[in-house]
Amino acid sequence: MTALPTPIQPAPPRTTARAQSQLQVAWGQFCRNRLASTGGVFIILLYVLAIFAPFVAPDGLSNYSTTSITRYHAPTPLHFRDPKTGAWGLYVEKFAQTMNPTTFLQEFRPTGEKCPVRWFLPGDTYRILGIAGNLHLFGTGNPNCKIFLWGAEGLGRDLFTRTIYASQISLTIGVLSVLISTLIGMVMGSLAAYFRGWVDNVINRFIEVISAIPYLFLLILLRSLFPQGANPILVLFLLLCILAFISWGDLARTIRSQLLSVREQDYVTAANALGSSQGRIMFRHMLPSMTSYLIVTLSLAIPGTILLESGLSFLGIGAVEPYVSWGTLLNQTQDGGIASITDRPWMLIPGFFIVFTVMCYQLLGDGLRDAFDPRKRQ
Amino acid sequence: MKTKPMKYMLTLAAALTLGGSFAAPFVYPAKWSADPASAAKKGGDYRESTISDYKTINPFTSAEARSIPNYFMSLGTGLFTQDQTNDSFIPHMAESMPEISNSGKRFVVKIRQGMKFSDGQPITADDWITTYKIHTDDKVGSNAYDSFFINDKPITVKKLGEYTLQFDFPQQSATAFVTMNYTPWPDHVFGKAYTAGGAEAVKKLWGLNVDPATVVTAGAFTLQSYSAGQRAVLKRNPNFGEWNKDSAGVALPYLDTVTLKIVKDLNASLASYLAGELDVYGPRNADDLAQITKANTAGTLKSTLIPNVSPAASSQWITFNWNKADSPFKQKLFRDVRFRRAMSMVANREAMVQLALGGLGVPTYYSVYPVFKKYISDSAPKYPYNLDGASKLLAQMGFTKKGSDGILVNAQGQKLEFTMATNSGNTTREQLGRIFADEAKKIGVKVNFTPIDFNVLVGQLTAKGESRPFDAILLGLSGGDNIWPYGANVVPCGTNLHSYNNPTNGKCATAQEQLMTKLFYQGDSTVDQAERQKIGLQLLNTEASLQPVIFLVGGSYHVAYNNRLGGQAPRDQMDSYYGSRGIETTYIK
Amino acid sequence: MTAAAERPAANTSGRKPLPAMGETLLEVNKLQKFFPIRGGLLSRVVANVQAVDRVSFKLNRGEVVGVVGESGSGKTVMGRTILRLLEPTGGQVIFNGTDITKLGKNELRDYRREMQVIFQDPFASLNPRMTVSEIIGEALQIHNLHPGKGRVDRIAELLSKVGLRPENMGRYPHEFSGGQRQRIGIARALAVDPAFIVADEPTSALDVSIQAQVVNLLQDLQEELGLTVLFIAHDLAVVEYICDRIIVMYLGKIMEIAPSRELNRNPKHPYTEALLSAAPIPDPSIKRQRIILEGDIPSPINPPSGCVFRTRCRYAIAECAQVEPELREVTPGHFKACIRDDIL
Amino acid sequence: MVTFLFRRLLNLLPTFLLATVLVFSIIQLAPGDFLTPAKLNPGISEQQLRNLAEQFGLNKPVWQQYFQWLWNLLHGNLGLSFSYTQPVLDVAWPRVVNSFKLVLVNLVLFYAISIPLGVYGAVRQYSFGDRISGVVFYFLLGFPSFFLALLTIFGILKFRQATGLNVPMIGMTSDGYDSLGLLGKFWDTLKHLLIPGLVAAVGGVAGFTRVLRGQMLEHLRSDFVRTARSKGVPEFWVIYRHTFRNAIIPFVAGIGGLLPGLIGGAGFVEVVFSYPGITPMLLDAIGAQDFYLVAAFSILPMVLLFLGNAISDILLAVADPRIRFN
Repeated sequence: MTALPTPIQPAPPRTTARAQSQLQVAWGQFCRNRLASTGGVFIILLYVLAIFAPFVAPDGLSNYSTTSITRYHAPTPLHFRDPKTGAWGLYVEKFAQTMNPTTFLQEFRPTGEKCPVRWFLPGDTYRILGIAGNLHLFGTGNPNCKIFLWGAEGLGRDLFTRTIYASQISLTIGVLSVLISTLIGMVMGSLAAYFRGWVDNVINRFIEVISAIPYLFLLILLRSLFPQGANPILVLFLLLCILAFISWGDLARTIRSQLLSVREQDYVTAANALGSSQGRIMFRHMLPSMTSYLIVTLSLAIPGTILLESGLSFLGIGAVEPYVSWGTLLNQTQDGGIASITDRPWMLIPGFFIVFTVMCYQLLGDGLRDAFDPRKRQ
Repeated sequence: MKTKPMKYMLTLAAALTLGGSFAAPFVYPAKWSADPASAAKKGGDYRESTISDYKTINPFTSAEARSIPNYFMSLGTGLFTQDQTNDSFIPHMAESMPEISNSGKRFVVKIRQGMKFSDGQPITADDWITTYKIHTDDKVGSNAYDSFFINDKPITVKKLGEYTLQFDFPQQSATAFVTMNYTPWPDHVFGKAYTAGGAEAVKKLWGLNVDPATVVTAGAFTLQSYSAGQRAVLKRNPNFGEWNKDSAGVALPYLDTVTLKIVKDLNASLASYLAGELDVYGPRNADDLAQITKANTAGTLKSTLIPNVSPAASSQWITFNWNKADSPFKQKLFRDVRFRRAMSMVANREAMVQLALGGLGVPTYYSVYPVFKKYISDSAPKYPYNLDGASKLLAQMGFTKKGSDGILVNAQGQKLEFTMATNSGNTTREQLGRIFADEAKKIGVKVNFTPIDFNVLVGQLTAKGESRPFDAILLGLSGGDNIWPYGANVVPCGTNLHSYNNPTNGKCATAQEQLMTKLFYQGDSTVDQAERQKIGLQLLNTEASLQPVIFLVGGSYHVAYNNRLGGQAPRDQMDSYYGSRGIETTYIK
Repeated sequence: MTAAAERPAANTSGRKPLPAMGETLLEVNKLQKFFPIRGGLLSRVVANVQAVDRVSFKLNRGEVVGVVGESGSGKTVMGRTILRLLEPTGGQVIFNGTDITKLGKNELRDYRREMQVIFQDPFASLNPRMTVSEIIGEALQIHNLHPGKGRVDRIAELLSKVGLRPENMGRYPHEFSGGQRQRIGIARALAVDPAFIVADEPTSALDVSIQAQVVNLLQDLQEELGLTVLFIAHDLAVVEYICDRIIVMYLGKIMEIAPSRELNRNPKHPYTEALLSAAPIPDPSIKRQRIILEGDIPSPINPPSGCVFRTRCRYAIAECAQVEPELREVTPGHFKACIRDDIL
Repeated sequence: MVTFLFRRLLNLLPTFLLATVLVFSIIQLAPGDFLTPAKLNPGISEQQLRNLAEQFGLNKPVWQQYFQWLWNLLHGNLGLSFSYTQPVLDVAWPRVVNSFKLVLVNLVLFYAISIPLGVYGAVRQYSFGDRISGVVFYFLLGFPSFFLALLTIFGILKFRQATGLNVPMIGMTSDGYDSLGLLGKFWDTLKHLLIPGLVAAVGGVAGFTRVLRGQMLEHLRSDFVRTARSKGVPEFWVIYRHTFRNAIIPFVAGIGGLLPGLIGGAGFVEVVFSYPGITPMLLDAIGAQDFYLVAAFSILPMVLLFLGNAISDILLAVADPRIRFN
């Protein structure tokens, strides 16, 4: 990694005649920040993977067998060449499970049967963006001889399949909820800062009141109010939205205090002197000064809800069967305790997806913040 | 106020007349321990963990079974004790077995003389009387309240002499010895408070911030210290050893202290055990067994692991709601015995044991826990996994066709679909439900399985009325004894946990239920064990053929302890009911 | 000078014709601005910061009038109150025959076109997130001037007028030096084609070498456009250089008003005398001159009775504490607020 | 200042009442009550359930319970914990003290790590160290705290098994704590606090560091800093006096929120490390529907938030002279 020097002296007026728009400048700036753009690229990749999850996954979300037990099946090694015949070709071996009565570990031994890996083969049906299909990127076509790329979980379902299916929920559920709470926080904070007086007073008192709500209780209460037949994903989403409705307090407070500072700036007075309307002063002058703060806040809040969802799963009110999120998968790992780490480390993979996504979002947000702020450009 | 001086005078008199010649102490039988008494050493600290904080030291407000007052400070108390080799009762704080009269309803018990509380005060009949009075005061809210009533009729306890008690039962009771076995608490502490300030004064005593010096027990241990949310330390009651000896005549208990550590969950508890910080741990599953085996093999831990000691004393089951006035179709369905038998055939118990219990468990078919072998007969009807059989039964009920979605429909076009709930956060139950739902799907039965909040679930389960709010619930029960292993609020119609049928008037819906209710009360009032077992088997048969509740699987009970411990029970006496050791006879090598 | 005195016809639509050159454009009448200090249980006003107290003067069209005084004398507050950027506590500001203190929001917006402000700090007064063309264009947009393509031309014209290259209109303020930024600020003020400008210490935050350039620019523009300017400064030298008349303020009150030259040569008020004596040589390279006066400036919350300057006045007599001196004309065009005629 | 605070207190009253009603109704509306689990006990009779409901006042109408509670509250009585059958304050206070210790250690570690990192990241923007610390702490931020704590416990266990060193794993004190001397007690507790304190701190470090870095950068590029530099002010002084002090203003505004957090415990970390703080007790209380204990834990942070806000208003006025009490 090379350190880029950052000149502190004022930039001399450049000679290019055409001025770039703020967005173009920011974009160029963002692209130059390699860490941030890498984070951004990975985020996009994750979302693409989530959309095409049913196609990329070799198996259906909830497929397992009650006769050929694959509980905590270890990842199956991929072989390229048959050592006996010397023939080339990708294949996996079929494994049989036994419980070792002295170590109490599940053991998988190859049965000698070979299952060639095939590409673009038909399998479980699914819908992607409303289009039905049954093609899968890879697989063996034999339900008793699956490819467990990342092993299997407690019921013997393919963890690779479940992890990428889970990304659909983990990557989307939080975003809207964050947007809602940010929007409310922004509007409330701005109103308080601009009008001050009784508006400020009422908003502040309101924040104090809602800060007293015991969130956990509220969530449990709300969860129980939904009819049992309701779609659990819809319920989860509504819960997060309601959380958003009551969690804008801190943001509003910070925005208020920041804006109170901005309000005293000469450029706001100047706009006033030009006869700007109050709305114009708010949206054209005061709020844009919050961009950098908001982007950083958003970039912290979106992964924050990914973490929040996993926390809810820890309490049993997150995504529930038959749906999965990274949080529910990680919660299964947590339930397994130390054994999850020593005996079946592949169960940690969903956890690292959470970690990785959160990290990418952070780097992205960091880069965007630097890029949007004219004073921090390289 | 009157009783107090009297008691002191009498104590003095007793001491004068009897001198040092007390009645013989109670000797813990050598056969209860795997190690010879001569191997035992005195002293040391025994370390155990608990996953929920202790709530109080007060025995009258304490609710949990393994709480400090109800378990650890009560160790070695009770008029009688159950001999784990043959389940029979032998006298402990009583001098001898009681005189029984009034056709088995009156028990006159002579109390062993010379017993002292930890503060040196003698233990006399007054202590039992006071304890009884406080437990039965509904303003105290004691958890033992119910045990002093049979069918709402009270059991009375009378003092016949300083060392003689008389128990009068309203009817014969199989569990009379269990009832009489309550721990006496000092009259000079609780009796005094109760006379002065009533129930409120009793409730105020012995909270968690009590001065340990003021805590007085009759049992083997008394409180040394409690630090909030961290640990409680118990110390030996020096007076206990005067009337409790091992077979070599050494005063019990051997241990100096018992340290009870509070941890948040069993994973933390396992980690502590693996690090050698705990002396015992109850392995839950194959994972725990594997971890302990690994540490033992690697030599990082020196401990003994006994897997599959016995089936666990608990059950997992699915109940169907017979009170669905709002949906006549479902009500008819759930009340049809063929449907319930078919559902039992859908339950793939082998797969459940393999997948949800990691291979360590047994299929169950009856409400009696498999550990109570005396009350189980293999001749009772069973409906094991058989998808074809299930399909046939459903076809008999008119479900012959499958719709386009693969779900069975009858001639009226009604779909065979229901909702099943369990409490969220219990992985094993969630897996059991998943397997059940997935198997059902194979024969065209759609089960919408959802884990919901525990309290909501219990609310639905115990709801009363013609239209109760659930279709099916998957849940488990634990508790109960090996004397009469049927629950008083489970079997009889109209009780709280008669979960499948609980209408407003509490009436039975079937003749079998009526018979079961009758048999329950009959068994409950039968003192003779063999006779009781016979009634029990009849009840088992009736229940199994009615299949009101479908039993699934039972886990296994495993024992693990650090090798520095000695004095555990012989292997053949260990089970999930009696446990693996008496702490009184446990020692540190 | 005279050629530029009349407004271009294109921009006069809907605007009230201005008085002739030399006629009264702005009349400030007993203008007051207090900042309340609240306290106690019920947030009652317990005291006031008397930033501007009953100030009266007149400005003629095309005239440049300087305002001088120490820091804290209320110059800036007065400037902003005249423009109604701060709401006056009392008094009147009559601009071109209309009392603007009584105007509603919408009516006031029309008058915003006529009166503009140039700020002291060129760094804080430009929105760092807007380009130069957005900053200058905003004024045009608000008042819907030069819609469509003409707007860019107008911005370019304004930029060249203040001595900046029109190519720079796409840049952000941080890319310019302090002097350049102040020119942008001036261009913004001129964009709406105002008749009256409050220049609030426009040079005090600039490097000495730049100050002269900006002052010259302002002077050129004033002459070219026939502007009426209220020039606030604490530097008597600058004020004398460009102003026709000078107002001397102390603790929210006017001490003396006189034509530049007259004031310099023949100050009638002890405070003016003190100011002048502290600045013996008009030298633009001296950025901040400390005016040597005994004691500190009193608190505006609790100003001295009578003459507010008496606590530091070397001519003060007992009577000064009782009588509040009126601003009166001592010689034609020369006003002072001092009861003693026997001095100076 | 005193009247200022008193006025805020008056302002708080309606807020407080509204909040208590809200808290109370949410807790009441939640399904079941303290006695629900008892219903699953095969041995408990309905008579007994009725007795207990009477005991705890659970059979009274909700509004009566509320006013009773409010009346008690005015007399400084927070009610009785159902599961402990003791006054709430007696039960909760030791936990508050324990949590306070952990949070104190946590905060010290938190600022000791994040302030230097944030300042470094701004002063040496885009340097190798800046990038690495960003990546590492974003990586740590991504761990759900319950998961990170599991990994940590596993790590300590392996470390102990490998080295035989007695590194504290869970809890707040060692077994023989009571027999230790004063200094020994202090050291024993500190030993137990360090690891959970660190685990609780790293989650937040990334966020704070990046925001602080951003604020620092904003001020570092500003002209008054440039002016200060050109005046020859020493670099340390530029960073500390001219940049850092301005950069922390938004955080000073947030200090109000910190106070409830200070007493509010370190959350899940307490749970996983079996630390006897507030959170495990609160979770238990919620699980058991131990009504007045939950209510106390909801009201207490609100009172602290009020105090915290008052403090941050004062600090803000000190840090930023443009804001005055009016």
